[in-house]
Amino acid sequence: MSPSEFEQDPTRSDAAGRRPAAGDPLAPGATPDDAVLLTARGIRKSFGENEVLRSIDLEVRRGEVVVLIGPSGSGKTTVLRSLNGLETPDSGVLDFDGGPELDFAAGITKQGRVAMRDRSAMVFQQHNLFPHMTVLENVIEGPVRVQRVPRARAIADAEALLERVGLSDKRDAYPFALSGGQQQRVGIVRALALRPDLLLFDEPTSALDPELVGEVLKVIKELADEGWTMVVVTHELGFARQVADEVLFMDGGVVVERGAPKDIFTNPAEERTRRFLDRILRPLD
Amino acid sequence: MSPSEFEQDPTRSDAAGRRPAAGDPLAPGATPDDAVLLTARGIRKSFGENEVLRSIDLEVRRGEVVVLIGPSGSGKTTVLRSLNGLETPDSGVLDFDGGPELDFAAGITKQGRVAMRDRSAMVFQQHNLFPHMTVLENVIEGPVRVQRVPRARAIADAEALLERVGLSDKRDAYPFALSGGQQQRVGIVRALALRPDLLLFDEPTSALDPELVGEVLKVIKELADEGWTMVVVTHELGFARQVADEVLFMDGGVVVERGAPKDIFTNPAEERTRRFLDRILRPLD
Amino acid sequence: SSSTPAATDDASGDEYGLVKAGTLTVATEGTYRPFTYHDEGSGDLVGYDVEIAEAVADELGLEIEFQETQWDAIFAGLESGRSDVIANQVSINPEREEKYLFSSPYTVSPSVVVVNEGDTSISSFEDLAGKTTAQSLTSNFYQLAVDAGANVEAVEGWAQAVALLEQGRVDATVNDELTYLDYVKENPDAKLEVVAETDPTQSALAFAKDKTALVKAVDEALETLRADGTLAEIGEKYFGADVSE
Amino acid sequence: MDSSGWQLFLDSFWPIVWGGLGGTIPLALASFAIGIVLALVVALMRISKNRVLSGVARFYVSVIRGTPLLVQLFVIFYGMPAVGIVLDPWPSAIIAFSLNVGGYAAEIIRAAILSVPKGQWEAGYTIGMSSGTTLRRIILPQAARVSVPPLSNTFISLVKDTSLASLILVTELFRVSEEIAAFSQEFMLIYLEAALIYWLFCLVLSSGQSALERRLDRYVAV
Amino acid sequence: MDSSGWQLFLDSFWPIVWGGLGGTIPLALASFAIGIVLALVVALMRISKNRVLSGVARFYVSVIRGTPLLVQLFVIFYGMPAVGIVLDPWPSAIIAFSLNVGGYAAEIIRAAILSVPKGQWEAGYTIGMSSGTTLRRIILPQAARVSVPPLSNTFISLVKDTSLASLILVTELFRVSEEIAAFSQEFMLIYLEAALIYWLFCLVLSSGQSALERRLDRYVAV
Ligand SMILES: Nc1ncnc2c1ncn2[C@@H]1O[C@H](COP(=O)(O)OP(=O)(O)OP(=O)(O)O)[C@@H](O)[C@H]1O
Ligand SMILES: Nc1ncnc2c1ncn2[C@@H]1O[C@H](COP(=O)(O)OP(=O)(O)OP(=O)(O)O)[C@@H](O)[C@H]1O
Ligand SMILES: [Mg+2]
Ligand SMILES: [Mg+2]
Repeated sequence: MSPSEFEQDPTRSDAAGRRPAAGDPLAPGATPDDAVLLTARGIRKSFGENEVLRSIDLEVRRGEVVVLIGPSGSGKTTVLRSLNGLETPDSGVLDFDGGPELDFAAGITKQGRVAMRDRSAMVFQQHNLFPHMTVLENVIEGPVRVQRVPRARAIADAEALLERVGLSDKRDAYPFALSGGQQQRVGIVRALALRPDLLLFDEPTSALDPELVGEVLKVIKELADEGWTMVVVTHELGFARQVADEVLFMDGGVVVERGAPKDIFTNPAEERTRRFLDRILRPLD
Repeated sequence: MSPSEFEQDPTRSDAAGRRPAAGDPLAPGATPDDAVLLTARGIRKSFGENEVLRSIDLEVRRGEVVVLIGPSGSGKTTVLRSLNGLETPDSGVLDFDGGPELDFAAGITKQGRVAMRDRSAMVFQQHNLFPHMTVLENVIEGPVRVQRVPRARAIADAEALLERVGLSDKRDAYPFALSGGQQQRVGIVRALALRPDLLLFDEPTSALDPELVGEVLKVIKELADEGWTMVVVTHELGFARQVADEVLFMDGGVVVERGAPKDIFTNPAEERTRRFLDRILRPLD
Repeated sequence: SSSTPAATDDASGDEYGLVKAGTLTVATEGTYRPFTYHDEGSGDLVGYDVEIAEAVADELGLEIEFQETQWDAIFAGLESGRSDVIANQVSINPEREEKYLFSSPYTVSPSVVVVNEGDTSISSFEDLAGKTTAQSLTSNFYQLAVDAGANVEAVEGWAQAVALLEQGRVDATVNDELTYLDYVKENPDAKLEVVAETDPTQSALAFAKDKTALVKAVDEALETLRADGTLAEIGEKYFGADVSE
Repeated sequence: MDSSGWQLFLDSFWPIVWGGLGGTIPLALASFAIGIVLALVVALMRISKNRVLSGVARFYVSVIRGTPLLVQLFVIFYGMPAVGIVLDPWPSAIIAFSLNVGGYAAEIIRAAILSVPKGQWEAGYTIGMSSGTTLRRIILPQAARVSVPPLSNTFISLVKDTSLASLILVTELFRVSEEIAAFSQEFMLIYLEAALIYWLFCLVLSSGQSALERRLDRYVAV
Repeated sequence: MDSSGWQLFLDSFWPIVWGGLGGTIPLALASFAIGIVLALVVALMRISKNRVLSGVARFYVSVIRGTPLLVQLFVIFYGMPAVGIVLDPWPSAIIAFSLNVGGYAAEIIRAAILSVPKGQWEAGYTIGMSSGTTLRRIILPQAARVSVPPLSNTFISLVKDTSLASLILVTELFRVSEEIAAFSQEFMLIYLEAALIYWLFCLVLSSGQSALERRLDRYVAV
């Protein structure tokens, strides 16, 4: 089955509430345009006494790649999790294009959270593949069980995606039998198979051996080039520089500085940003 | 108690079979000179069918820093473990200056392995601190239990070492309460407290957050500058370049190439070395 | 303490090969009212069999020590040399006679069929055929019920059997008349009645096969106690009648 | 063992084994199956954030583990008629043993569920699953692996505990042995024989455990 | 409960509690303490690379877990005299229960030791410790933490299993209840009371478990 069959099936996109894929299986659900996909305003979140997010604003346009950087504990993961509905902010507003605006201060229903979660898919640092399922089963679980895509079509879709990231021969392997880089690529495919509007990456390479980092970054870069909308948390500054449309530097639960990568990396306005970049780029100085 | 008390106590060095420390607590057991500390010849090791080390030769001079690099699975860890007696090679010869020559093919006694292990100390990737002991207890456990150093002196020594790596205030904390970088520094101090002739580091920063890498590398660099003899497995090529006297590139259980860091990094003789360096230095190309 | 028979010269009764020199060690359940049980629940060990055993030991000039355990373990204790004698309403039957020695009987009483008041469907042992009875496994009443063709449910003891009978889950229970009488004495409201009884069964003290000397002495003691009215007296105390003959 | 002892041993062997096959094993299997389902419910109640549910579950587990099984059996068989519920021996036994297994196994299952990394729940959520689906499709299959060895302990204990069922009129392996022992008066010999037969049953059941573990281990590196 | 029932309940309460304090609890504590030491030895034997040692340990565990405790008691008390070993009730009971605990706890301890990461052994070796010292100083303290909950299960089961000791002449909680039940014929009421008292004991013991867990948890993030 050719990957382009996605286009020939109008029911699919309706059932899942998502736009059909372009010819290439790696292509995102929508051709990039400049429409705003997601707006977050004044997102706050505390864990007990600990105020982890102190009013975060964020705007992501379709086809754009936003990179979050910042020291450990600055709240990057919490931002991603809030966008994916894994965490419920205490207040703030989240507006996915085409969906209802969610006001967290007013309380949010289960349906609201589910609707929000369905718009995005997360790729975790520790990949979190399902160890008791083969690669193929991992990938089709969401489409078949949740989105009710017919099994045969989900399999064809998964196979096309796996081939695209070079893992066709692993479709029946269990995760334990894969290298870290392969596992992470499966994690990405599992997210892609859901055809989400927004891909969220939380340090997708930081648990990998250094030589395996490249293979995963390359896949993400290709996704970016092909127009997927994504928010990426990463410490790979070289990668961020090449791929990001916008870089946000977070510290202590606030966005300290934001801008184009070349500005942030070569000429940060804030002293805090500069110090952070120095520590990473020149650890021995 | 001042750290220099080590020098004033001749019994200590006899008891532990090691040379007294110089005035600085971070100073190694011996002033660097050009004597060969360790020679390994023809080290071979198989796990079942899998030949992991295929005749490794290694020479470490006193005060020298040898860095091992190479892809995952190439056998770097197995080399370190063989030097520390955690793994017994199938054949080959190991000769620690001043000790008996160990011929693995001829079989090796428990005493032989213990004698070898006592010459070196290992710092692990995952630090392997004892979670049920405080920082101080972790550090003095070896000196007090194994080397029979009087407890008061071991504590004073440990405190001096902890101060030197900036962890004086953590002496009574349990490991879980420390950051990754702090844990790894305690791991280093635990090894130093044994006053070994040789320090072995197995990817000491690869489990750390990127911003924490620097603090650990700095400590290791200082140890190198002060003349400790060490063998370091690392993927931090910038660090290797600054610190190494000799770099060995391993692949498939053999040393493919060895030489001064500037030669290896800027002008590798072997295609395999070049490819490996490229993958790490330019992951996106 | 060692239980090896290491009798000293001056201890009495060492010709009996007692478990403990000078002491008659008696195994009993301690939970079988009114024969062997604890006064007020967990007070002193009392009961018809207990007092008989005490009288016998007294007659023989021996100290007495009771070992209380479950029926399961009583015979194992006798065989492994942990006790000298069992005083627990052990009825004499051929299987047991093959394995143990018995004294002359000290209880002679009929077995009775007990039913709920007003149940007219059972009026004889023969009527038990096809009915369900509750019996404790280790009693010879079990055998009686089986022989009568009853469907036997095995229970722990009298209390559970009565509970089942009163709850209507079994039709009858067979037991010693003395047990029944004691129960209705304590529970005058009980709505039970006896509808049939057997020829009397004999219960006696049981010994290991090698204790012939002891059995002989015990028989003599029982004879004396019978003659001087002690047995009858103990019977009067517990049942209001002499049950030893 | 003399020849008559040996003869008794042989004559008793099949009756005791039949007591096991007709009483012990079906009772243990049925109670275990029901008990596991109950345990799952109780485990989920204890994990739940609802204070009442988790309190009830905690109380249930405490009572079941804190009181003798014999009394539990007695209450159900002899005690319930006082409130008008009269159950036959087998249903009573199955209810009592199921409740008992439910209490012990709940803690095992709870621990097994909690041992599955939190990331697996989140991975389920992020592909759009509800908690229920995630539990069923993702968490329980992984928890099963961890809980097989302790559950098999529970099961093997249960096999032997079923001997208490004879107190409420269920004929099983040990009951048969007691009958033979009572009539032959050979308590020691027959009980040893019963122990041997229990042991044989347990060996068979343990090999079942190993097979199950191997099956569940197929997705784990060796 | 009518007033005579209530009176019986009250009159029986302290005798039963004393049966627990004088029989059940000391028997359980002593057997558990000895059983744990035995279990540690057996666990190390099973882990050892020596085929004979690990085979012996495996056989021991299989027999203990595969046969009824009642028979184990029987063999030690009524069977051993046949080979000239005559032990008093208390020593017999403690031996039998210790052997039983040893079999069950060995598997728990073995699993706990294996759950300590291999890196901890290596960290011990690299600071120059022998295997024995590493085991004692590094591994066992960490294994203790993991094994407290399952061991406390074993202990609570043991508390109730000691009721079997009355079979070999040890007077404990349940024996006292049986005596009262036999006298009063009120077995349901008395057994329920015994269950209540067992439960109270178990609650006290469980709170001991919690305290111990808290102590062992002090080096773990909350
Ligand atoms: N579930 C939670 N409960 C309590 N505190 C939490 C929780 N999750 C995160 N935190 C705290 O929130 C803060 C921000 O955490 P977060 O994981 O978002 O940081 P981060 O920027 O992703 O850091 P890292 O680079 O280490 O992943 C930290 O102080 C963390 O301890
Ligand atoms: N205990 C063991 N049993 C079996 N095989 C082993 C064992 N330890 C290592 N190996 C194998 O030996 C080879 C070399 O392993 P080693 O850990 O030395 O590599 P490495 O160079 O340190 O790799 P990495 O960068 O991933 O740490 C690998 O193929 C590994 O799977
Ligand atoms: Mg994070
Ligand atoms: Mg390695």
